Amino acid sequence: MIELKYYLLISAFLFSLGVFGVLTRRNAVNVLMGVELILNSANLNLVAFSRYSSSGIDGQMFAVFVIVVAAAEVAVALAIILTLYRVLSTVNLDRADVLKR
Amino acid sequence: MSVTDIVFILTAIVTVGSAVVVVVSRSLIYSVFSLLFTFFGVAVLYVFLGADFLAGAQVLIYVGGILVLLLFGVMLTHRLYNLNLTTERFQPIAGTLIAAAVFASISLAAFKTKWKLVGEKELEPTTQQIGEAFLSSYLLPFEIASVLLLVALIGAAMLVRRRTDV
Amino acid sequence: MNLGNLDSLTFFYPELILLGGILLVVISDISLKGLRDRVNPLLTLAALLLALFYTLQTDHGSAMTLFEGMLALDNFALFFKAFMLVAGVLVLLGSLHSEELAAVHQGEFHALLLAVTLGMLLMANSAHLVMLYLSLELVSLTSYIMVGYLRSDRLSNEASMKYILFGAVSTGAMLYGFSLLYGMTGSLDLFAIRDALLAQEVVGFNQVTLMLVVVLTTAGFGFKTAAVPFHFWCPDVYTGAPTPVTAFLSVAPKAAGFAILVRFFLGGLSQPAGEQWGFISGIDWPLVLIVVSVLTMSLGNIAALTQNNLKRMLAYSSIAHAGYILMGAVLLTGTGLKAMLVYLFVYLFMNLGAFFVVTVIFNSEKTFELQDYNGMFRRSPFLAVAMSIFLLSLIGIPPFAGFLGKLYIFGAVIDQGLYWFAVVGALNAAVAAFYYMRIMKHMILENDDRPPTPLQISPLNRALLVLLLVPNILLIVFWSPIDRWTANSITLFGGL
Amino acid sequence: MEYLREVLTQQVAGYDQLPEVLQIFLPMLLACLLCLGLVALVPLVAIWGERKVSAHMQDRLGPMRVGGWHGWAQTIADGVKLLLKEDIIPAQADRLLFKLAPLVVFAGGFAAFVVLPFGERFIVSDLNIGVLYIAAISSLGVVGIIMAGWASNNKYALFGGMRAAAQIVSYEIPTVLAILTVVIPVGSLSMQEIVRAQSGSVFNWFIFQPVTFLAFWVVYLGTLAEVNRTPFDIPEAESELVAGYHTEYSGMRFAFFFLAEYANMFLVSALATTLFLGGWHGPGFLPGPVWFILKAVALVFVQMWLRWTLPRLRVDQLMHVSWKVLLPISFLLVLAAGTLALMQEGAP
Amino acid sequence: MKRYFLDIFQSIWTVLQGMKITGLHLFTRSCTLQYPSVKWELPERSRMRLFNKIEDCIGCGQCVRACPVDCIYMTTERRAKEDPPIFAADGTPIKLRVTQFDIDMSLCCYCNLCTYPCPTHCLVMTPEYEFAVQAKQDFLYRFAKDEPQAPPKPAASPRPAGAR
Repeated sequence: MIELKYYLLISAFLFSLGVFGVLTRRNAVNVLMGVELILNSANLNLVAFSRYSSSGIDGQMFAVFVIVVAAAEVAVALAIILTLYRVLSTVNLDRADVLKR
Repeated sequence: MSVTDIVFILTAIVTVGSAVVVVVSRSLIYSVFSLLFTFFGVAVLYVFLGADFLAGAQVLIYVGGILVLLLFGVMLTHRLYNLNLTTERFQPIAGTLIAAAVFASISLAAFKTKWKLVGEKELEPTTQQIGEAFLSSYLLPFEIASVLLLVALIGAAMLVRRRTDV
Repeated sequence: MNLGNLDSLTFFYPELILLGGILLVVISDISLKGLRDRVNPLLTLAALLLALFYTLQTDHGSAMTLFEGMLALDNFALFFKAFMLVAGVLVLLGSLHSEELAAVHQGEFHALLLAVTLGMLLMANSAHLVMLYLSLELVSLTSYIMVGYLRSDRLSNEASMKYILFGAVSTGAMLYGFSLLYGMTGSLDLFAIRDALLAQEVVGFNQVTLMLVVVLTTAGFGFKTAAVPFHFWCPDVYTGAPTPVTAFLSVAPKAAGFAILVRFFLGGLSQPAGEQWGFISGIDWPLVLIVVSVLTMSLGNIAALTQNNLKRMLAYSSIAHAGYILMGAVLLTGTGLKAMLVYLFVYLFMNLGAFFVVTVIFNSEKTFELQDYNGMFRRSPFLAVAMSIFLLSLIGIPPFAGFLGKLYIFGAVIDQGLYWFAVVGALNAAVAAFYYMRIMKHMILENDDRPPTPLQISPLNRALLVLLLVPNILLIVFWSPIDRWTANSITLFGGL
Repeated sequence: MEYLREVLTQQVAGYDQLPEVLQIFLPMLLACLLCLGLVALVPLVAIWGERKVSAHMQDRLGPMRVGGWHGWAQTIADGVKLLLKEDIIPAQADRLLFKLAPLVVFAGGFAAFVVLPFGERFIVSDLNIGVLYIAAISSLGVVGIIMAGWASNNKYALFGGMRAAAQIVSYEIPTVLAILTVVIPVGSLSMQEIVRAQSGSVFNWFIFQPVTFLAFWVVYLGTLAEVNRTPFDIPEAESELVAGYHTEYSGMRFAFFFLAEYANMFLVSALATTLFLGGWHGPGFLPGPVWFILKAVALVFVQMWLRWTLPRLRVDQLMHVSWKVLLPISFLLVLAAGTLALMQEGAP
Repeated sequence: MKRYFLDIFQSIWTVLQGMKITGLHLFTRSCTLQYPSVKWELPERSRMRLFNKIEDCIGCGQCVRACPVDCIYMTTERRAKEDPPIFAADGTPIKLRVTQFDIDMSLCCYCNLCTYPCPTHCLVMTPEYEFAVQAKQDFLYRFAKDEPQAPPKPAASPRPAGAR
């Protein structure tokens, strides 16, 4: 029987990797990948707790909804990124800086 | 160490290792493809946790949907003259420090916290329970999720439409 | 009282109406080719008004949970629901004659507006982490699309991309916080979480973990309310988005963010102790919140000082106002909560008003730059006066409604003996007065050499501005209904 | 797998004296080997069959020489030839992904065989999410195909990969929805449960019931598109894209793609057999597995038949069929199936 | 709307019709010949391999001139007066000794133009089609039997030097 904390450790690692990706990547699609890592880590947590800390399956239910939302979010994000690419011809976040002035 | 432990450790290594590649690799394509292994690794971990339905859903949606979308995103936002889809990095040292701090605090919390623990649970298929929950206690979130998907659908289709008149 | 799925429907009319509205608008957008530009706004307006009617009809009497504990129906939620619907109606009216939106097809805009309103209604109600997350995402996702609505416009796209990336990260962090909370308590229901936390008496390392949870979840709520340090997106997004959308974002989702913040922290993580709530973890949260609040208002005000783009200036000013509103939440008392609600109510009218003047001026002038506002008084006295009233109200000058909000907030703070906090707030208001006055100076005192050509204002926009002016002027006189309503509305389910 | 374990315990002397790890792993290993053998064998037969069917539909004979009767050993000979051929990797290709792609595609096809119920006891693992598992694991193929298209550094390959991805993702939706029409009355995602629900007379097969009859066609068309068969073979349209995503592949790596393609053909037919044609049920004079394979092979035959009947669709027609025809139909079917299930149970 | 359902119905119906046709073809007899074991009987006048009955050839060289690809190489020398007169099968006197009559079949385009002018009908195309060889040189068919009196020109290699 694998203990709960190992799952949490993996999840923590994924979360921090996601944060790292979001902070250091300049490509919008790459940032989205970081976000996916964060969501996956949260999901792993939820499922792990659902097994060890809860009598029901609430955690799994939550995880299902998170997966659904993640799919919708990625679809919208990519639509926005594509639109931006059409106008700007790049998806580099540093070059999307008209607003900074 | 039992067989299960070994498999678990292997899965963990694959998951975490590929996730490292996702955020470290300079090539966008390598990032996306190693994300495949992360998603699979997480799905296997779900199986370990007895969430079989979720593992299936994870692979179906993340690999079949999100990963393909990301791939399309990468390929449609670059002029594909060669294989060099690299991405710039930004303040890697600060990023590493922050990520390390986050990791330290969360893993410390993971080990030190007294989590609420219930006793050993039987590993049993959860598909039916999930289905029933969708139509009883989680009916409202279920419906709201469908509204969310509808909105995402309308919005995404609207945003990428080329013509402005219709 | 906990209601099952079918019984709950009786109390769910507003949301159902909005949902039907979304579908009708989408269908009419597809099928009624010629008529849709006339029918869609009417449908939307009808849905919003009908929902508002049913919201106000709903029995205020007993708090209950709906849909197997997913939603909490209490006066607090009802206040916010009415608030969101009013904001929705006003923004819809303001968007009808906007040149920015006229360039693109608006069928989706109305559907999205209804969807975001639906999401906010649910946000105000949610009593379950799943619902909290879903409704927050519904609002966020819709807002991303609305911000990027001008899809051939570079600013709009850029704003939308920043918004979605920042939003995705912060809601991801919030989700992680939720998951940790779930691990500590084994439940996703807010009240069950509180009971579990109370039962196990958070001590030792769990206290640190709870702190972690609060930090992570605050990322999500802070993102919605645009509180420092989660405000980075705000100026860029507000500048890039179409102005009616900016007006909407600066009011409604912000209010929804506050609603959810109060619901989560007061409903889930604190226990009522007499008039005051106590945070469960036993950490001195008010101090942290005070710091956040002070930082938010100061940063917003100081950054606004140097702006020359009116939209951006108002964006920073709305960050500052988030700081003032947070002052009410800091106190963890009923008075503070009530002050918060009053401030929000007043803020709705004054902020929307200011943004609509900007929209109307953009319609004919195509500019947001402050210099181009020179001589506005000679060109359209009505607009200049209206704008001045909104701005004075935002400062909190006595005859106007903004004063009422500031009065309640500072009153509540002083009531708790936090004099220095009130002083900081007052100083901030003084700083804010400076840049608000600067706009007025440009509009009224400065003249350029161009001959004053009168501005064209459509009758609808004029009527709308008058509609917004009325509460700004009259609320100070007829404040007692507001006082009663908000006093009534601070009853949280499972709270006070 | 349980069956295998039983056989091992009963037939092999001293099996229960083995270390426990081996006792667990040996049946697993054997089952996997069997599956692998099947995945290798099925395409061998299917490719031969395809060549014969194609030939006869064009009034030809096809391969006749190698191995004697009707050239049955032709594919084996071809396989040996492919094995011996030089392995060419284009100089500008992305070497790692280029090598990985055939494996990913093949693994997707192979892994799905695990849940196919060949007979009452002939199933490697009766996962209780069997159908979902197949739907999920087959999406692995898409990623492999894009990987191949990308890594080849060849515009035809890339186009082929992108087209395949768009096509497979689009057709997966109506297919999965139509599969739900079977899952709803059965109440389980397990493949064996679905087969058991069709026991009794032939008329219990889902293809003979109104709603699922229509669903069968949706599933059949959708899966046809998912395995890139004519008329949905634009990803490898030879007249436009040379050979699509595997243009640059040769030798063994090409063989992997080929194996996977034919294994997938069999797989989707077997899936349709399980869901609609009663799986291994059939009149008693033949054993279950034989019935199962016969039915699946019949469906494979229809796929080949269609190939020589229909021209290739254009991309826009392809998307039209998926989103504007199959999707609404499958939604209606799910609705109908749900209503039927409710009516049979009485009031909710 | 009506169109939509009509389209669906039509597509199903036409697919079925097509399948009927292809399905019927499955049962028609195949027309494949199992080549090495079963051979195609070519008609008598098929244009396959060239054959020259050298005994009848009078060395007139008309076939060489007629050949569009110049695949026939011929050298002749006058027969001595004292040699016994010989005649072709149709009675034409043979005045020339054909010392070289080479046809490069690898160049031949099977146009049949060389056979028409042949006055003695000694150059014909045969229905023989199995003349694959291992080496290119073996496609050079040498028909001449007479030894040249004078040393012959160097044997025409498949393509004479200087030819295009």
